[in-house]
Amino acid sequence: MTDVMHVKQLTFLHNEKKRWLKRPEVFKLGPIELTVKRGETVAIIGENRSGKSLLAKLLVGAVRADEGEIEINEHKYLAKYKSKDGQRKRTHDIRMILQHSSETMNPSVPVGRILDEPLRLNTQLDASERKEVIEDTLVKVGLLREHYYFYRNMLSDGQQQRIALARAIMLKPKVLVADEPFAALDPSIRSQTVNLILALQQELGLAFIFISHNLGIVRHIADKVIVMEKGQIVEEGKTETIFRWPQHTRTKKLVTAYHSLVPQQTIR
Amino acid sequence: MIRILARYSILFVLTLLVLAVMSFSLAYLFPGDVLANLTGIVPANDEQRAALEKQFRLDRSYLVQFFYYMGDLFSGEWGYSFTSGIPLREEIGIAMPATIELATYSMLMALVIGIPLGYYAGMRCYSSSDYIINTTSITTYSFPVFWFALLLILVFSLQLDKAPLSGRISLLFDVEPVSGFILIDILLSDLENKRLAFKDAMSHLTLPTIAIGAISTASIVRITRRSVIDAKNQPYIAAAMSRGLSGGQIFFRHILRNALLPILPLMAIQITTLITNTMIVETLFSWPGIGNWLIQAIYQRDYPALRVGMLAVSSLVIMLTITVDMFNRLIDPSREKYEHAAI
Amino acid sequence: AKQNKQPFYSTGVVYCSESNPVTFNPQLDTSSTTSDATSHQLYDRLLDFDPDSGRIVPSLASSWLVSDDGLTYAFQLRRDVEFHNTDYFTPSRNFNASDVLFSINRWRLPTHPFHNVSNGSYPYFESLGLADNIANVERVNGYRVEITLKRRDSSFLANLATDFSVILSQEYGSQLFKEGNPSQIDQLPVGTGPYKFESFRKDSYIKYLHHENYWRRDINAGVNALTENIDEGIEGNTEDNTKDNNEELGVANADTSVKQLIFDITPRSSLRLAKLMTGECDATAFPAQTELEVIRNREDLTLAEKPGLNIGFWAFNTQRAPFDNPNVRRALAIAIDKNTLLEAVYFDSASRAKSLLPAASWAYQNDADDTAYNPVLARRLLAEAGIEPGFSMTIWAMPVERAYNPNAMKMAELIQRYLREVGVEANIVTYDWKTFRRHLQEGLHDSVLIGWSADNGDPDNFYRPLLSCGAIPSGTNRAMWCDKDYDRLINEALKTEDLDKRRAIYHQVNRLMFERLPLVPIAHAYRYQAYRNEVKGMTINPFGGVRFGGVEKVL
Amino acid sequence: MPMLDIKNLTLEMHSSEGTIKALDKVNLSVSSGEIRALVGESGSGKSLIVAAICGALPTEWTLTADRMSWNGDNLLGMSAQQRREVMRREIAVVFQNPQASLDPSATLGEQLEESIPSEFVQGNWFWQRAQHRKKIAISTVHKVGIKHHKHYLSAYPHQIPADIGQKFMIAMALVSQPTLLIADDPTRGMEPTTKTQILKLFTRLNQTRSLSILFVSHDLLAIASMSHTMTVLYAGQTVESGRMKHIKKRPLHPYTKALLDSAPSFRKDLPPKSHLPTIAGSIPTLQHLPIGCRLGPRCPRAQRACVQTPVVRKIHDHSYSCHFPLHMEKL
Amino acid sequence: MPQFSLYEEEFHPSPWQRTWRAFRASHIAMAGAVLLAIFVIFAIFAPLLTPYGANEQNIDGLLVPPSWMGNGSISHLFGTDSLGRDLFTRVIYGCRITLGSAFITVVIAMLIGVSLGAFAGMLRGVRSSIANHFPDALMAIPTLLIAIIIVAIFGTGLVNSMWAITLALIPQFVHHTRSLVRSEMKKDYIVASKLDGANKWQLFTYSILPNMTEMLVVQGTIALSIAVIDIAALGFLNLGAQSPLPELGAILSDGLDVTYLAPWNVALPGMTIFLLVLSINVVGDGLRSALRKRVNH
Ligand SMILES: Nc1ncnc2c1ncn2[C@@H]1O[C@H](COP(=O)(O)OP(=O)(O)OP(=O)(O)O)[C@@H](O)[C@H]1O
Ligand SMILES: Nc1ncnc2c1ncn2[C@@H]1O[C@H](COP(=O)(O)OP(=O)(O)OP(=O)(O)O)[C@@H](O)[C@H]1O
Ligand SMILES: [Mg+2]
Ligand SMILES: [Mg+2]
Repeated sequence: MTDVMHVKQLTFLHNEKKRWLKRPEVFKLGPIELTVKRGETVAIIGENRSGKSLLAKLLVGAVRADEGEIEINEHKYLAKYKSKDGQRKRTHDIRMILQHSSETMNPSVPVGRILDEPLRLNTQLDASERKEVIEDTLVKVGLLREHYYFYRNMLSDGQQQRIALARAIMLKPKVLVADEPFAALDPSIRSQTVNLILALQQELGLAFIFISHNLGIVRHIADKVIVMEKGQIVEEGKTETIFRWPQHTRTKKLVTAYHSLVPQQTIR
Repeated sequence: MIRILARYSILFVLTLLVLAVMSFSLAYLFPGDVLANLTGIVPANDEQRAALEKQFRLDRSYLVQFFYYMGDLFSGEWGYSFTSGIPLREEIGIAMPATIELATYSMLMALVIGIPLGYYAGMRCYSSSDYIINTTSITTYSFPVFWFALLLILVFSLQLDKAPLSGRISLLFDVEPVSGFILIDILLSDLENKRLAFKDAMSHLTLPTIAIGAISTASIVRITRRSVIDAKNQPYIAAAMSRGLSGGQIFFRHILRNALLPILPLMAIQITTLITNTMIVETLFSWPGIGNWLIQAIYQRDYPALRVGMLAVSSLVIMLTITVDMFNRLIDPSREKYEHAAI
Repeated sequence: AKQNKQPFYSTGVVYCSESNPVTFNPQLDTSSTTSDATSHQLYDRLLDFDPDSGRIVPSLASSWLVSDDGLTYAFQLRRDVEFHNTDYFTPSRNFNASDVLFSINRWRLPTHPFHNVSNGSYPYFESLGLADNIANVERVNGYRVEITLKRRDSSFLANLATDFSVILSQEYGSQLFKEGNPSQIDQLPVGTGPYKFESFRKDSYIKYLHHENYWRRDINAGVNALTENIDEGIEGNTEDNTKDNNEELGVANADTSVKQLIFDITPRSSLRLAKLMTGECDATAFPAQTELEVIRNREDLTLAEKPGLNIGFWAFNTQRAPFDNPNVRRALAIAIDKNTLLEAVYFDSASRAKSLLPAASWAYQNDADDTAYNPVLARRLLAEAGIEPGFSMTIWAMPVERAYNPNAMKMAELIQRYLREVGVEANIVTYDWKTFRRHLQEGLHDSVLIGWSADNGDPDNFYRPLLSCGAIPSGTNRAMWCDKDYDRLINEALKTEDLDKRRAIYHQVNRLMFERLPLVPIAHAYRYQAYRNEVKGMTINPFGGVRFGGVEKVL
Repeated sequence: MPMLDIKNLTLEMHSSEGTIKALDKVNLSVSSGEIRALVGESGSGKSLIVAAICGALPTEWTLTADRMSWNGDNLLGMSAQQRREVMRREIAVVFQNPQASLDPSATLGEQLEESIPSEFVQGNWFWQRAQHRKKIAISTVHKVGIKHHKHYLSAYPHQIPADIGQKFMIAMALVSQPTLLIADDPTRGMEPTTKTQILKLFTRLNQTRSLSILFVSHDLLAIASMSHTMTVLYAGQTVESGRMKHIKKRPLHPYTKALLDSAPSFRKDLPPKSHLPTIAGSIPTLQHLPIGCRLGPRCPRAQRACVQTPVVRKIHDHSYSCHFPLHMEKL
Repeated sequence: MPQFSLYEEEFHPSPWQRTWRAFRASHIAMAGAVLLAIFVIFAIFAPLLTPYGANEQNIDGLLVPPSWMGNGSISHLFGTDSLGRDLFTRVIYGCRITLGSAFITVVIAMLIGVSLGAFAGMLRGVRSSIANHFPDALMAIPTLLIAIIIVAIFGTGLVNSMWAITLALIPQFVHHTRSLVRSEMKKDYIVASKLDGANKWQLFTYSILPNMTEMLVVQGTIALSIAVIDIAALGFLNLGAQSPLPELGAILSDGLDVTYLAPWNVALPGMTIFLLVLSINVVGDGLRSALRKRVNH
């Protein structure tokens, strides 16, 4: 497997500009070093407010970093800046599913127009071609072509999650970052989504980075686990290694907590 | 806290500065000769013109002129009215308190009646009493103020002969202006028939106050009602109820405050409407206030009066608005969350 | 309102006047607003008109003598007449001949120290050319004054009785002169009249206080008693008579007389009526014609009515082309239907005007020529004069209400419509009253809707100020018309003592006017005054002017 | 006898588009000292049941039930005063969205102190009482695992992070020492460590003070680790209810089974990255509920009979409503 | 993955359809809408609906009372004014002028205000502070004052009063647009669009503008009622439309001179303004609560 993504010295201090008579909020993240291989699934776990979401946003460029470099597919991005064409290229390479998928859908715009946006902005396709791509993608994520005309309020949570997924994979990225993609979903829909992502990953060769508190799912689908605490990566390793031989206290705590919930019994 | 105060005072000063610039530039914007607009003197010949221009520093750069204009404003040299020849500061000094007095009573009426009524309607929303209050308020709210005032005059002054229709007090009384507020002045004065004068002034106040106040009341009722209903339907009210708090606790601790908070900024906007309405109603009731004065000034194209009058009224209104806004900012804990930017 | 029944409210009379006085010296201004607010409240004149008969009666001059050649007038002045004692002036002496000299010379002599104070224009006297005709004003002794004329002037006494010939205080004048503030004399007035000035706030009120030592303690009684002596018009000495009367009636007057007089300045006539109804005003100026019916129908109001000595007209600026062409003027004149104007604007409370003079005047010509509505002819005349259809002109409509034209704006709109029918586009122009008059005087108008209220019953008071050459600079000749023949005729009339001959000359003038048509006479309005029943002693004065001396208020 | 006993609870919502049965004949009971889990997909009506119990539903909606009693007293028939009394002393609720359930204009401390029933407060003078209130508040806050009480008690709701808000809601519920705690998704989005802390707290309270808990959640792991009984809800209908052990071992309803299968942690045999067994489709919206068994269109075992609403059947204390239940062969 | 499409053909109303349904459900709002529609029809088809010309004087019929009064004439439904002009005609033309100019005013103010507001909302830092607070301060200046100043500079006239009111309305739109844009900008879907590579202009047109329509409709009705009242008020005060122009406020002010003789000259134009404003307010209220219901749903 080849590396698709290299993260070097990614640092974030605080984004709040210093203002007159106002104490800036201080949160330091990083420096982060990270390597992701093609088709690999990486899980980020950690306590609340340890900077997981922030890291995800930094990776895709939703938040500007203070220092560092990200290399995706041999293309280097300075995380500090956001150049126009770099951003466009990055959009092709790395995509994100934000934490609350329902809020990432514009309530006044039908699904078709939402999904149209990445294509319109990043490809040269004309309107009918775009529609075709969108409909194909809708089918791919398990929806119907008719959903093209639906509004947010007509869709269930699971369907909304699928739309978000469709939006993310539309441009055939190399890396997909998802912030707690399963948290808001109920068990049966969650399984569907997990299955869907697994299938897509196989099909497209996606590298998948996701954040989750659900260690069961992490254990099930992740190849690699990253543990974060207070803006730092405190442990990193293969899933089984982390779950069986946790080193750092934070990891130990998390794994113990998980094990204490999972009864050492099996059904049947 | 201090930060907010500082921020608002800067905002206030800057706004005033902008207003002053606007008012300064008005002299050049008014049609006709700048010199004549400023002084009311039409120079007979070029020499006289040159002399006058020198006297009024019209030959200097705009910046210098503005500087002197500001100086004049601060030292109270506001110029003279074309038509009456009286210093403008004196005229505004009489007219402004009259307007403020009327506006204050109307606002008080609106607050005293509007807020409780709005709360009542909001708490009993979708009941028949709420329905009545709501219908009445939207109807009242839709009245053009000048027509409403005319109707009041027709009914209460002319048909029923219940209240006089012009001025602040019968002209027979000679009340010395001290505070500029007629009721206070009467109490301070040494008139022989104070009681009669007070009654007279009250009866003069009634109709204009109602005319302005009714419309403000209606909008306050609407605002309050909406706000109360919104507050009432918030999940935290349901949560508080399920904690078993009593109705009183819920109303006073949770609904009252949360419903009041969004009302305040809207009240700042109400001030503007209130002043506009006051100015219109003044002309109908011949109330010797700033609105009446300004409208007379515009009829007579009294440019110096317009210039300073505009500055005075807008400063007053902006001061009030900013104060209300600041007050709101100070008492509302969650404002900070939504509004970061400020000067 | 009910509380107006409190006794306090009877101590003052509130009069709803229609506008601000321009000055407090009626010598300086011809507008009726100014003279209403000043002439009969603050001042007295040497002579007065009797409100009922219109005859000349003594006032500050208790008697007078006219020489046989009609050139010398000797006036015997009244003693014990006190000037107002106010915050700004305390008189040290009573009225005497110096005050008469001061007052007359102020407008008569350009060299007089006060002549140029307050712009130094005396439109009434200038329009009559009175100053030129006076050869000399001489003080014979402290209480006797002699005036010598250059030419005979049959209207001289009448002119001295008009609102404008008021007597100012010489002592006050010299005091102000010393202080270097002479123009105060016209802003803070001092006179001998029944009320003294207290304060004035523009656009809201004028306050007057009762003059405690007013010489004529009972006006009505005095005036009535005086009338019979005037018949000869030559001599009258009524001092004893007056005194008797005062003694008889004086006692009752002491308390009921009002302590305050207030002019409540209310430009809108509907509002004036409203205030009259609510009792905020006790009397109002110029009730609108539309409101007369309402006033008549109300039991608590009185409507006094008299044919007025006035004329409303439509004057063309004869110094501007094409209005310098009489045919154009004629065309425009016959393009409008005067009867409609009377109906729509005056609500038929006016009579149709044929010439300048109203029917109340002795020189009235019943069979004077009148323009008749004829749009067809009008169109032809216009075509002949080379005026293309679509020609546009301005009609200036005065912004204030006057008895002679209660709604110039509306009249302008009506005329606009008529003119459109003959292919003339009229634009209506209006400004505030002051600017309006200034621009008029500058001759910026094409035509104007305005009018004239006479100050005395003499026909000359119509003909001279309105159309003579001399009246152009003084700003009463709105037609800017200067016609030699016209001036010659009216001058001739003035020299003629014989009324019939004079009448004949005026008829000739009417003929001339009809031919040349500098203005279109429209209406002579009736004069109305509305007041509450509580007010006693109000009289209506055909020469304009309200007077509150002797008015009482009984609740 | 169960403390809280609800039988055939039906909730009808009226809107411009017609009447919707959001809850259809729901049965639920909580006995003394029991932890009952209420599970179901999002939108299945769990929060509505919670709101119905504490009377926080909008009055426009029609709520009917054959029985809805608290310790034998009919909750629906109670006066507002009585109901408030019950809510204050005996039932405590943790609502789903902590941020929205806190008054934004009052500090957390104020809100917590106001929830302390006055009987718990000692002292004769108001300052003593205020002090004692404060003490109670601080100790409760500590109990739920908030350390910086000084900072958080004087903070406004918008100033605190979500997880603190959740803990705070729990503290507010526990401060009145209720006999029944209704917790609506109290651990959503919590990291595993904190979650276990809270769950342990619940379990401890259940054991030491015999606090009954109605635990509403999606989190099957959490439920399985602590609850005694479980009720499964689907689209406003109770599909299965019974002892945790039984259900886990032998779910009778296809939906319950799908639900259990979806949690990978329950199955050691599942190879990593393998497909998880699921039930196809998604929960229907309230506006478009299928007739009969609401799972019908999605159910792998559905047959024609499913257009009829299945009746509740009972095997011991295990009740289910399905025409074609699983595992019946073995019984 | 097989799809069961048992309920696919069901009808899902779009956001606007839902608003309309909720709106329709309220009888009062519908009544207001019908009334407003009548006014709009009056305004649009005034020349077809009126029996006379707006300034057509009928010298023979001065101050004819309305037809329902004893001596009224059926040929003049609302009677005539003091120049014999048919009041019904004038009132209908008045609706046209008052409502029409108010509408134009609001549209212009909206265009300017929304652009400025969007601009201010997307800006950051000091520039944004200035762009934020300046309109707020301007909002405090009473309309009448602005109108007076405009009249002083440019003279009276309907168009000038429209400018004045436009100026007075702009800050409201700026304020609301700005706060809406700011709050929308914080939402996740904007982040998502940004990640799609949208620039600010694209963000605004594709993502924020569709969400703004509701606010614009609601603010538009509020502004419309304010504009109608203000235009009439300025006409009434002789600072706006001038006399022969049949603007409702000016008609009312004309009628004031004959109040006692012909009270209908005051009552009917006043009533018309009132009903016009009332209908706009009722519709606005209805829309607002419909939108609210939709949001709560
Ligand atoms: N753009 C930003 N600028 C400054 N600080 C930020 C920014 N975004 C997040 N933070 C801060 O970073 C910290 C970490 O937040 P983050 O949302 O990454 O936590 P998390 O690990 O995702 O927590 P959770 O598990 O609750 O989602 C928080 O304290 C937050 O205040
Ligand atoms: N105020 C309301 N108006 C209309 N429908 C509502 C309202 N509240 C809830 N609903 C509907 O009732 C159904 C049940 O909602 P509820 O909140 O009980 O679900 P839940 O089971 O608690 O879901 P979750 O696990 O996501 O909390 C949902 O379909 C929801 O759309
Ligand atoms: Mg996060
Ligand atoms: Mg819920």
